[in-house]
Amino acid sequence: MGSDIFEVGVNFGKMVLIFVMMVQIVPLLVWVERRGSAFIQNRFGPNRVGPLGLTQLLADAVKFIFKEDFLPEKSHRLVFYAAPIMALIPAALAFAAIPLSMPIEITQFEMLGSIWGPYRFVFQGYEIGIGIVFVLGVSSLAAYSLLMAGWASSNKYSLYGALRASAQTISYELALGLSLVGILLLFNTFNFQEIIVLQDKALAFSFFGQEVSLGWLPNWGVFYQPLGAIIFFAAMFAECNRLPFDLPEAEAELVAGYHTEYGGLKMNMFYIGEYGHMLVASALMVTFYFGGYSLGPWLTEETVNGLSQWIVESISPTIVYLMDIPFPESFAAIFEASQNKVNILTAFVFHGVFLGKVLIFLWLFVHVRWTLPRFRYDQLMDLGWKTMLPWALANTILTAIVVLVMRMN
Amino acid sequence: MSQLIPVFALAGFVIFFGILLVLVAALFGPKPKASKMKSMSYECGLVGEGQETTKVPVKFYLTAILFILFDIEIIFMYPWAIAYSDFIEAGQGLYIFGAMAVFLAIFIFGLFWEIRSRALEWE
Amino acid sequence: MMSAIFFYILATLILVFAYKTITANNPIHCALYLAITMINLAFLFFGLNAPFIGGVQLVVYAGAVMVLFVMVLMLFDLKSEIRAFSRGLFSGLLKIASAGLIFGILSNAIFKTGDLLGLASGGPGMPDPAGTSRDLAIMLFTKYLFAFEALGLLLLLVAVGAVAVSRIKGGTHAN
Amino acid sequence: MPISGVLLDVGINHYLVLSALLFTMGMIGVLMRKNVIVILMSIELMLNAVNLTFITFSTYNANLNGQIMVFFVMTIAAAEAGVGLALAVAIYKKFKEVNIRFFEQLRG
Amino acid sequence: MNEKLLMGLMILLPFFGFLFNGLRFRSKDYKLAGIVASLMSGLTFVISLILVGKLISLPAAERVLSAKYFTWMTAGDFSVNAAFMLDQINAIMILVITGVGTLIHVFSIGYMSHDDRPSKYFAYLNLFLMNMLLLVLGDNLLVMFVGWEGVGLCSYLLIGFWFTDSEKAAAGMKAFITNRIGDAGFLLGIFLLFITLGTVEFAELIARAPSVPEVGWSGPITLACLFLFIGATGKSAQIPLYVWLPDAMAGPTPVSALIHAATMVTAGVYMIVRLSGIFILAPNVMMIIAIIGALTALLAATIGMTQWDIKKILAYSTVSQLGYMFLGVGVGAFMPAMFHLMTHAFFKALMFLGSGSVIHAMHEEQDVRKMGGLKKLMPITHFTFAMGWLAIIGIPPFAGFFSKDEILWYSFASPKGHWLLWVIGAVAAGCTAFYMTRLMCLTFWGQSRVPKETHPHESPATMWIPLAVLAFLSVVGGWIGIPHVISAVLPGHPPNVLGDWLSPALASVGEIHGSALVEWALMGISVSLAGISAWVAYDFYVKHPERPQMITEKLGSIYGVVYNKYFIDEIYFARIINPLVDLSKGLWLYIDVNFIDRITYVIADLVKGTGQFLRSLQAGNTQMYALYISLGIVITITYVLMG
Repeated sequence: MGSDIFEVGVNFGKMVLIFVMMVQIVPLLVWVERRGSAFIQNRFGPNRVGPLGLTQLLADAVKFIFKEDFLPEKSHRLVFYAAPIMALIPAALAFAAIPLSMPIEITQFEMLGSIWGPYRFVFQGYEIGIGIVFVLGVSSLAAYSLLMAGWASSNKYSLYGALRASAQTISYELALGLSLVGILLLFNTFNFQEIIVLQDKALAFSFFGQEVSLGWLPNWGVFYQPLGAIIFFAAMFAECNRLPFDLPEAEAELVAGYHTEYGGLKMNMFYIGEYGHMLVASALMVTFYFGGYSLGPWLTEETVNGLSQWIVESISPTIVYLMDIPFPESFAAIFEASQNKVNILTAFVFHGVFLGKVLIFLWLFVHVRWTLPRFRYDQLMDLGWKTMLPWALANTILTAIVVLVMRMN
Repeated sequence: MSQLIPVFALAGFVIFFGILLVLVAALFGPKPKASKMKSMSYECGLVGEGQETTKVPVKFYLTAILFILFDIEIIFMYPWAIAYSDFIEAGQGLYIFGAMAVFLAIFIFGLFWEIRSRALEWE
Repeated sequence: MMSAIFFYILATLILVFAYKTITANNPIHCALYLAITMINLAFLFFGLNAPFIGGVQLVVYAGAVMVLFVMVLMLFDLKSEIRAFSRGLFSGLLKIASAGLIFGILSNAIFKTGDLLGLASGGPGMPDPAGTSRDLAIMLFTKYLFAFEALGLLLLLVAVGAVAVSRIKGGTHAN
Repeated sequence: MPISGVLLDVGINHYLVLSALLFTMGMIGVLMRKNVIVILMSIELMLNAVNLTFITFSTYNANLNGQIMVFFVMTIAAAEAGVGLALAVAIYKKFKEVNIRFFEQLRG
Repeated sequence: MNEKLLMGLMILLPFFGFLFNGLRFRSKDYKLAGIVASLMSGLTFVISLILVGKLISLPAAERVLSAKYFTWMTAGDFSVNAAFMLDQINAIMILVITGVGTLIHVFSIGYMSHDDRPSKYFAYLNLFLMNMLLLVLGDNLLVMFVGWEGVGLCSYLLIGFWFTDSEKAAAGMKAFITNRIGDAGFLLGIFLLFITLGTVEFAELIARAPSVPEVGWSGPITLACLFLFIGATGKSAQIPLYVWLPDAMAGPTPVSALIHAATMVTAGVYMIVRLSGIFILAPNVMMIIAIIGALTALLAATIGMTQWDIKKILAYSTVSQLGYMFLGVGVGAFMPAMFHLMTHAFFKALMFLGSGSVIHAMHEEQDVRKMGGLKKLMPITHFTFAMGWLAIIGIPPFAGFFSKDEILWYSFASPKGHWLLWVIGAVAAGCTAFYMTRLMCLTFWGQSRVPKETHPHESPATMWIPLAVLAFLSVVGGWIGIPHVISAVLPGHPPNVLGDWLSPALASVGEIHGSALVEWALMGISVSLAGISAWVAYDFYVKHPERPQMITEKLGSIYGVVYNKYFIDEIYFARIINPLVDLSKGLWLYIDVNFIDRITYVIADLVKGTGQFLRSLQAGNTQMYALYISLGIVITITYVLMG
C-alpha cells in the first residue's frame, strides 16, 4: 500500500473517501430521482425540508436509524443480517478499481522536518492490472446478496424476487461480458488507465494502410463500438435491476421483491448497493466508451495544466497574504505555489470532467425509469438470451474481422 | 508492497461499515413486543397461505447452468481479444481468427440449439 | 513480514470456511461458506502473481458456479439436515483415516521434495506479471489450441446434456 | 503500478501444505457427507486445492503452463457442476431428497 | 488427386454407404437405399477407372501404386502397415469387383423392391464391397486377411439374410463354419510365411522366398503354400470344402451373383495368383492344386447335370468353373486363370442375375421342372441368358471360349501339366455344356410347365439393363486375351492385351512346349465335345422329353449317387461330424462330469463365498467406492515410494 506512513495514509484516506463518495451519491440520487420524477410527472416532489428539499434526505437518514430492527419469524438470522452487508461489497470494490482521474505525480517535498516523496498517487482506490476482469468478477458477486436476502426472509415473494433478480442478472451478464470483447479487441488491455489513455487522442485509425484522422473528435470507444455500447448500456440497466428491467420488485406480483422483509437501515443498505451499482455502471460506460476522465482534443492536458498553473500562481500568494497567520515554518510549504499543487489541481479538473460524464448517465438512468414501461418476465429473458446475446456475438465477430483487415500488414 | 492489500483493506472496511450500520439499527431501533401477526411473513397484510417457502420452476436452475457454460466460453474470449493484435502483428492474423472462429461456431451452434430446443422459453 | 501476515490471514480464512463448508448442517450455509472460500482463494491467486486466473476464479467459480449451487439448493427447499454425515461408524473412521493417510503422504512429499527443488523460500517468481495474461493468451492459442477447441465442444455437450437431463419428467415442473 | 512479488516470500511449502489441507478437507467431505450437492461442493474444494498447487508451482517456476491448466480445470469443474446438479435435480424430482444413497438405485 | 486419397476413398465410400443404410436399417425406402448404395458403388468404379488409368500411364516395368496410411501394429521386429498397393493383377480385380458390383447393386434395386428390409440389404452389400476391396487392395497378408474375414462375415450375413427361415439361417452358418476351417489354414499359412521369411508384405515375401532352401514335402514354403491353399479351398469352394456354396444359394439371388459367383469365391484364386512367386517354388503343392481343381471341376459338373433347382445348377457350375481356375493356377497358367476369373465373373453374374430375373418373375419358384417356354414371356432375359450360355459352354468367339481353352491348353502343354488333366478338363467341359443346355431347355425352351396361378412377366428396366451390359461383356470380354494361335490367323492379328498386361507381375513356369497344330486339334476336340453334349442335351430335353427318364432308370444307382451329390454331405456327417460329436459326448459324460466339474464346483464354491463377502463391498454405496479408490491410491503411492 505504500512504503512510508504518508503514502499509506494518503492511500487509505483516498479509499475511504471514494467509498464515502459512493455512499453519499445515494441520497443525492434519491433526491434527483424524486425531483426528477416529479418534474417528469408534473408535480412538486420533496420541497419542504431545506432549499429545494435537499435536506429531506438527511431527515430520512435520521429516521431510518430509529426504525425497528425487525426480524421475521422462521428467518435465518445470520444470513438475514449478512445479506445487506454483502450488498455493499461488490459495488464498493468495483468502484474503487475505476480511475476517477489521472494519476498525480508528487515530487519531493519537505514536511514536518523530513523529506517525502517522490510519489505517484493513482486517482482511484487501487490499480489492478486486470481491472476489467476484476470488476466483472466482483460485480458478479452481487447475485449473492439478492439470493441470501430472498432466502433468509422465509417469504415466498422474497424468494421469487431473489431468484428472478439473480436469473436476470446472470442472463444479462453474458451480453455484458461479450460486448466488452469488442473493446478488448480494440485496445488489447485489461487496464482501465491504459484504455483511457488510448482514448485520449484525436480520432485516428488506419484504413487499408490509409491514415484516417478526424481531429475534431476524441478517440472514444463509442465511435468504434456503437453496437457494443448500446448492448453494454442496456445490459447494465438489467444488471442494476432498473426499469425497464426491474422485474424483481414488480409490486403487483411480488410485493417488494427480495427486500420485502427488510426495513430501516438494512433496506437502506440494499439501496446503497443498488445505487452504487448504477454508479459503477455509469463509470464503466464512461470509461469504456466515452474516454473516462479525458476529453481528447477538446480539453488537452496541456490546457488544463496551464490553467492550473495560472490559478495556483495567482491564488497562493493571495491566500498567504490574506490569511497572514504565523504558521510554523514546517507548514508554510503547504501554501506555496508548487508543481505538486498544479498537478493536484489538474487531476481534480479532470475528475470534474469524469463526474460530469457520469452524472449524465446517472440522469439517463433516472429518466429512463420514468419514461419506459416494465417488461414482462418472459420478454425480459427473451431479450437477454435471444436478442442481445446474438447481437453481442455478431458485434464481436464483426469487430474481429474489421480489426483483422485493418491491422493486417 | 502490493496493491492487493488495499483491496483487502477496502473489503474489510466495507464489512466493518456494514456491521456498524446493522448494529446501529439494532441499538437505536425501538423494540416493541413481537406479535404473532407481525412476525408472520408479509403477504400484503393477508394471513399467509401455504408454506413460507415454495417450489420454484426448474427453469431458473437451467438458466443458471446455461449461464455458467456460456460465461466460461466468453471468458475464453478475453485472452483471445488481448492477444489478437499481437498475433496479427506476428503475421498470424488468420490463424488466430480461425482458432476463434471454430470455437465461436461451436458457441453459436450451442446457442441456437438451446433456442431451438425451447430450453430458454419462459411462459 | 507483511506478506507472511497476509498469507496467514488468508490461509486461516480459507481453512476456516472450508471446514465450515464440510461441516455445516444447512446445505445453503455450506454453499455460502464455499463461496467465501473461493473468493479468498481468488485473492491468494492475485497474491501469487496470477491475476488473470484470480479474476477468472472470481467470475467463474464465485460468480457462476456457486450461484448455481445456491440457486439449486434454494430450488430444493431443503431443511437443515439433522445428520449431515453418512451412516456407519467403522466406515466413517476408515474414511477419516484414509483422508489422514493421504494428507500424510502429501505432506511427506512436500517436505521431502520442496527443498530439493530449491524453491522452498522465495524463488525466481514471475519475471513480468503485467505481461502474464498476454503470454498466457499466446500460449493458450498456440500450444494448447486443440485442448481449447475440445473444451468448447465439451461445453456444448454439457449444455445439451443438462437440457436433456432436466427434461426428465418429474414433480416440480408443475408451475 | 502492477501487482508484483506479492505473497511470495513465505515460501512454497506454505502454499503446498495449505493446498494439501484443503484437499484433505474436500476429500473428507466427499467421503462423509450425505447430501449429493454438498459432495459436489466438496469436489469443487478438492479441485480448488489442486488449482492452488498448480498456480504455486507455476509462479515459483516462472512457467505459465500451470496457469493454463488451472484455466482448463476451472472449465471442467464448471461443466462437472452443471451435469452433476442436473442429475441432482433429477434425483430430487424422483425422491424429494438428494441423499447420496439414492444413487444406489440408479441401475442401468 | 493422389492415389493415397483415391484408394482410401475406395474403401471409405462403400463404408459411408454402409453407415448410411445401416443406421436407418428399419427404413423400407428401397429406392433411397438402393440409389445411395449404387451411387457409392458406382463412384468406386469411377475411382478404379481413374486408378487403372494412372497405372496404364506408368511404364510397364514399374506399374505399382502404393499408399501407406499408418503403422497398424508393431511387436518386436514384427510390423504391419495399413497400406494398399495396386498393380496389374488387382487392377483387373478392382475393375471386375466394382464394375460387376455396381451392376448388381442396380439390379438389386428392382429385385429387393418387395423386401422388408432393403436398407439392411444394401448396407450389407456395401460392406461386402468395402471388405472385398480391402482384400484385393491390401499390400500385405494381414490387410488381406481382414478383408478375407470381412467378406466371410458379409457372406454369412447375406446368406442368412432371410434368417427367419431356419433352413436359410442354417445355410448361413454352414458357410461360416466351413469357411472358418479354411481360414484357420490360411492363418497358419500366414504364420508360417512370417516365421520363415520375417515379413507379410507381398513384395518382400516374393523377393525373399527364393532364398529359402526347399526340401520335398516338408519344406516351410511347401507347408505354408499348402495351408494357404486350404484357406483358398474354403473361400473358393474346392474339394473338400465346397459343400457350403450350393447351400449358400439360400441368400438373395443378386448376392449369389455378386458374392458366390463373381467376386468373393474367386478370392482364393486371386490369393494364389498374387503369391504366384511363392507357389511356383512349391511344385508339389502346385500339383495338388491342379489335381484338386480338375477333380472339383469334374465332380461339380456331374452333380450339376442332375439338379433341378435353377440356382443349385448354377452353384455347381460355379464350383466347377472355380475348379477350372484352380486347375489353371495349378499348372502355372496364372494369366489364363485370371482371364477366366474375369470372363467367369461376367457370364456367371449374368446367368445368376438372369436366374434372379426368372425367379422374380416366377414368384420365388426355383424348380426348373415348373418352368419351360419362358422364351416368349421374357425375351430380354432369354436373350441375355443365352449369351451367358454360349459363353460358358465355350463357343467361339464368346468370352468363355478363349479363357477356358487357354486353361485347357496349359494343362496339357505346360511343364507342370499332364494329358490326364486335360482329359478331365475336357470331359468336365462336356458336362458343362450338357447341364447348361439342359438348363436353357428346361427354363426357356420346350413346353411350358408353368403352374396356372403364376404369371411370368419381363423384369423392370433396373433389372434388365445390368443384364444387357453383362451380356455384352460376356460376348466381347474374351477378345482382350486372344491366344497367339488364333490371333495369328485372324485379320489384323489382335494382340493378347491381357497377357501383355499381366505377364510382368506374374511368375512364369517356363516355356510351353507344343506346336500350333496340337493346340488347334485340342481346341477342336473340346469345342466339338461341348457342341455334341449341347446337342444331346437339346435332343433329350426338347425333342424327346421322355428320354432322360429312361436313361436315369437305366443308370439306376449311379444316377442316385450323382443326384445325391455323391453323398458328400452324408459322408462328412458319418465320418467326421458324428464321430466328433460322439467323442465330445464321451468327453462330456465321463471326463467332464466326473472330473472337471468336480474341480469347478469346488472353485465355484470358493468364488461364491468370496463373492458373498465382496458383494457387501459394492452394494452401490458411492461413497464407499470413493473410499476404496482413496485407499487404493494410498497403497499404490506407499508402494511406489517404498519400492
